[in-house]
Amino acid sequence: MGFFDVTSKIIKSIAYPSEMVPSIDDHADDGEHHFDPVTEHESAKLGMWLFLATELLLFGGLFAAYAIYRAKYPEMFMDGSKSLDVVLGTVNTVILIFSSLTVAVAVKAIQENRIKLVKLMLWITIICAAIFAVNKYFEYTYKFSKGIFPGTDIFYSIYFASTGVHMLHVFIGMIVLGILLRKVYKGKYSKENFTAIEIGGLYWHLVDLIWIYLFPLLYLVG
Amino acid sequence: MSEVNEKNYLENGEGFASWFFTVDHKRIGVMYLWAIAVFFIIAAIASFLVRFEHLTPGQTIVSADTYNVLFTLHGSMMVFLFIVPGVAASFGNFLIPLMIGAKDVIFPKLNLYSFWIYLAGAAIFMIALAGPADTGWTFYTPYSIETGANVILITLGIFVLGFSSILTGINFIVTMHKLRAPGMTWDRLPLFCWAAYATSLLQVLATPVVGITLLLLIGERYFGLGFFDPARGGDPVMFQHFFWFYSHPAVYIMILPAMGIISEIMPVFSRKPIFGYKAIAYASLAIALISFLVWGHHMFVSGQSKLVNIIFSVITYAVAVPTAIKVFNWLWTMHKGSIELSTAMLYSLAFIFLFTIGGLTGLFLGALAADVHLHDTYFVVAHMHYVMIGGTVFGFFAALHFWYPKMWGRMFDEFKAKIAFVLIFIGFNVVFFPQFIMGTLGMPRRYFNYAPEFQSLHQISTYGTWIIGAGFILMLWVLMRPLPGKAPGNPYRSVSLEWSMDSPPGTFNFDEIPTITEPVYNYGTKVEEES
Amino acid sequence: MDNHGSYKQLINIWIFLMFLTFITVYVAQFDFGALNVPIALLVASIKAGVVALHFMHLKHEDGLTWVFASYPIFLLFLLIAFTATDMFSRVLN
Amino acid sequence: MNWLPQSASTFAPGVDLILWLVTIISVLSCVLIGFLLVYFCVKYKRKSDNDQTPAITHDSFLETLWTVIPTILCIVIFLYGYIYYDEYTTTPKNAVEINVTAKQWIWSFDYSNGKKTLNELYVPVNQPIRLVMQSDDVLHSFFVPAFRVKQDVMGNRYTYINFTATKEGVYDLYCTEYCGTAHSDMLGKVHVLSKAKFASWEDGSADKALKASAANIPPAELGKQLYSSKGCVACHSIDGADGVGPTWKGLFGKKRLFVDGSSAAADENYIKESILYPGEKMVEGYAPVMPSYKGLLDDSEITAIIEYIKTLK
Ligand code: HEA
Ligand code: HEA
Ligand code: HEC
Ligand code: CUA
Ligand SMILES: [Cu+2]
Repeated sequence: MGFFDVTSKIIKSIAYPSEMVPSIDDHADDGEHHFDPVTEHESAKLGMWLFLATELLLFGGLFAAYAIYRAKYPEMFMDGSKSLDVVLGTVNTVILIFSSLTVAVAVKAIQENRIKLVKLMLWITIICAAIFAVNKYFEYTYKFSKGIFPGTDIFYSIYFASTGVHMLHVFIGMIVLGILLRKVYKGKYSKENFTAIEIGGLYWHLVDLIWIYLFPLLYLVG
Repeated sequence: MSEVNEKNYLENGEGFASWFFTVDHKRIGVMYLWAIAVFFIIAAIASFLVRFEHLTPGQTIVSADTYNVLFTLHGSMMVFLFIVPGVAASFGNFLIPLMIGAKDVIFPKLNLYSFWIYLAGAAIFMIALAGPADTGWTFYTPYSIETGANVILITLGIFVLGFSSILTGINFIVTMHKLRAPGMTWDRLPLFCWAAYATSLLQVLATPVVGITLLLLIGERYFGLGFFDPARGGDPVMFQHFFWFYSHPAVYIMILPAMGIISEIMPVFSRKPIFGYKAIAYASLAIALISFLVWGHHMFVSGQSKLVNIIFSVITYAVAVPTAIKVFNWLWTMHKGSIELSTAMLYSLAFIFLFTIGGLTGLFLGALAADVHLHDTYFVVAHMHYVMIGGTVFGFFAALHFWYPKMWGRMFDEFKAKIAFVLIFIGFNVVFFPQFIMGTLGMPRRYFNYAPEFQSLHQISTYGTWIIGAGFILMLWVLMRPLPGKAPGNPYRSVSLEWSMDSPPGTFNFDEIPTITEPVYNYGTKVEEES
Repeated sequence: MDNHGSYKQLINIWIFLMFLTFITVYVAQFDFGALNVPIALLVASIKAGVVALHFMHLKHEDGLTWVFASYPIFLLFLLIAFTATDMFSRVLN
Repeated sequence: MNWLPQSASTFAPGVDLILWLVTIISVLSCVLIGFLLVYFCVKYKRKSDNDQTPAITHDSFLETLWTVIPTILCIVIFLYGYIYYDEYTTTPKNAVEINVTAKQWIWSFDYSNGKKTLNELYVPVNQPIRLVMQSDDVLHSFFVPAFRVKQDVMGNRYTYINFTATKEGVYDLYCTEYCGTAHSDMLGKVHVLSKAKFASWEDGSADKALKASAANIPPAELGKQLYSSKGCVACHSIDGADGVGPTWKGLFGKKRLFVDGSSAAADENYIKESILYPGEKMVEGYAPVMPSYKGLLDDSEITAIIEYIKTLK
């Protein structure tokens, strides 16, 4: 294999993970499945829950910093919290919770082979995520225009750091859901084969879960 | 299916791509092995220079700034590129499926991605060598915020490496839950797997915290977030809390796989069942779980409150006990056995002895009043090298020799390997034993310059690196030149599953998934059941 | 396999979540002093619990998944508890 | 060979006791384990390929034994560690306070009588002392091996050390928290003086006597002493090596380039100015970290340093 073959193979395998051809071609008996489907399904879910555990602990550092600095600088947190836009925050909360519902419906629908419903629900989820992102964009730029940046004080640092890391997860979630949607169009999923949608959904719910905590802690408890 | 399995995993496919894109856990394990070996050697060369600099007080070969960079690189490469991913990712990948009777890990592709992510992290780390950090491997703030050196890239590299670590951990945990062969119950699981399981738990649960900490450190440098910066109302001790919340469990990430290796080797060369199987298995888990509770023992003099100091000191001793149990269990496995002193066995015995010294010196450090004196002196340096080299690296070398036939399908020259062992053993002690004395006398660590009264001890320590270096080079030379002829499938007459197939194993490991009917380490003749 | 509940159930749960969100925002207008944070956390935790149990099907998962789902929460608690204890007991020195 | 530093505070014997205790436990454990390792290897050496071995898998008595004994030993060690630590962290009532400020890479000490010293701490013997410490920049750590005390110093709050020196003498002071380039040169001395000597140091008569005796030694010699005692050594080398600050070797008379683009030759006035107002003329390529020595060095001492620099060709 020449240099270009290798490079294109890397790019391809990163862009389309499931289409990657293992070089030991017959290592997997049937292309997709290495192990029996029930084991694979359960393992994927277990693995995802473990991954969610790490995500929770990733935010854990931020929650710990929040807890401590809030106790240390109560006034700063009061003032900072009051300066945040509750309406926008509430709207975003509603949007995220709604998108959680649509994902849950999508997961249910694929198990009943209602492909059309799945497509619709995934589209709605992605659009919700996009609206969330746009709202955040306005929120951030408004803050910047008032001269508030990460580092202005500890409260705003926590605000930007935690919503920023959360935003990153929203984007990753959008990409994941986008890939799933694309594959739904390609007809890859069905009643028999929906693990990917289920674990993608789990990821999206986690994004929602984190926000459920961030919202009151940052916007409301003033 | 068995047509492919007739070819062993080394022969199945040639050329770069057949390795780089493989999803075969054995090949991935071997690739990790090469990668960590390379980083070990680079980091070891840095340590060689660190030691060389100390031949004389003041400047010997490098300037103060270069010295600071050298020990930072040495420490952080050894930790993040060698020892944390090290044994678990290389031997873990190679052995776990073989030991539990599976044809691969549960997520083979994820396994490959983990390796790539490891390489990516390592690459970012390497780019950072242009203007490398000078913070020590602990990156304490506010120095790491203020220094002009390139902290961001190095921490970013470690962040990426962390992902690799997490994904590997998840893979192993799920594999051991879901892919054990029929009859491979938890109480028949080889102890290496138990150790790897405990290690994976730590990797999955501790790593994200250091991940966010390093991200925040990057944010601190970019935006001046201020969490860890006293000048902005932050608290530097909080950084240390976050850092050690990961990095103390990390020391058990380093040692547990090595302990697993020892638990595998002792029964084989004593031809006896491991003594106290359950105790060792549960001790691994206990260590993993309790180790989350002791991180503060690195911060006894950092300005942590007295109350918390006392709590952490108590719990530190609680971790020491399960470890002590393991040591005695290994020892008693030899009792009434039939002992063969192969090279692997020699490394294991050395492990037991040296790790005991390292662990016992941990007891000095856990005692509050004593740590006030010993903290950040060479005593700590000696402690950590006794556990990390005398422990992990010796365990790693034992594994290299023990599974050599299985991995490469050849044998090596035992006699020369034993000479290398003797050199490494002696050299190691010459390097690090004097450091205990230096440290107790008050020689601080991370010191470029030192008072003349320490010179003779420093010199002995430096001479030691020449011995251990020679031993290491000899060991490499021996391992690079296998003896002619194919290795038998089971040269040690081991009863473990991974020896039940050809050496090297076929691509699918087993022609057919085996059914396990006997307890693990089923050696010796049954005697009267003791209570 | 995993096909639990009905669409209607999912929607009911969603309505419940919206209700809780409303409560959170509504309650935030009043000042309960030291209780502000606990109340907010309590409501948030109920919401999170509902999402995890129903949307994420934790209800139907085995014990192992429960362990892996709850252990990190315990660890997070530890991290906060120890660090905070340190921060606020330093006067003892 | 001695493996403990000299012991010169009330805290030291307690620490030494723990060190001895754990050493004895360790040596005994290591001897036991080492002996058994070797003994088993010899006694149970493999004789033939078909050696019969008993399939012993566990032994409750032994296992309990080696769980209980280490547990007890651990508890004992913890308790000792705790008891002496408690003593160390409890401030005696009649303690005299001294303020300590750490800064890259110098220690400065402020005494209640308004005196200020750099890198040299003066304390009376048998008098409980409480150091109230803080840092101007990064973390540092105050460590005096002879007293067995150590404590990190930081920017956002004060930290404390209590000690009572029991023996007159001069003891090493180290910085043990990594703090950058000259971390290993952030050294000092603790002078433990008798009550009488301390009193005369406090009222300045000792200073005068010192000055008087200093008058007898050649200025270049005095400059050399000041070079290490006032902490210049942390940043300036005398052998040409580049440090935090420029080397003093060959400095005198050399052309200096400044950040603002101007330049000057290093004569007596320039050096004096550099010492008193280091921020005025910044040598190119260096950070503005040198502290002002105004009030810390008097004219005759500055002259002595200049004379010393002149000798460094
Ligand atoms: C492989 C890694 C590893 C392992 C396994 C350990 C194991 C232990 N460590 Fe170590 N440690 C490090 C790696 C490791 N450490 C590193 C890298 C640092 C420095 C980091 C830095 O600052 O850069 C460090 C620093 C460190 C400190 C902080 C020192 C300081 O900075 O001031 C402390 C303090 O309590 C400590 C304690 C312990 C203890 C109690 C154990 C225990 O787990 C040991 C248990 C083992 C035994 C007890 C021996 C076997 C038992 C017997 C033979 C029976 C007899 C037993 C009894 C009588 C109890 N270690
Ligand atoms: C896995 C972990 C690991 C390993 C294996 C080692 C291995 C070694 N370390 Fe390690 N060390 C650390 C982890 C490790 N270290 C950490 C975490 C720190 C703390 C860093 C910090 O403070 O931030 C540290 C700090 C540290 C210091 C203290 C520096 C200071 O505080 O100022 C010293 C000093 O002696 C030292 C020496 C050595 C030596 C001599 C070896 C040797 O045993 C290595 C053995 C190998 C060889 C001797 C090399 C073999 C030779 C070659 C491959 C080629 C020969 C080359 C030439 C001829 C040029 N190390
Ligand atoms: C914390 C570090 C530090 C300490 C301590 C320090 N210096 Fe400096 N010194 C510097 C630096 C950096 C420079 C170069 C930048 C400047 O001109 O301020 C410098 C410059 C000088 C110069 C001008 C040198 C030249 O090359 O032009 C003189 C003279 C000098 N120092 C004398 C002293 C004396 C005398 C002492 C002790 C009594 C001392 N310094 C202690 C950091 C230090
Ligand atoms: Cu100051 Cu190290
Ligand atoms: Cu530790």
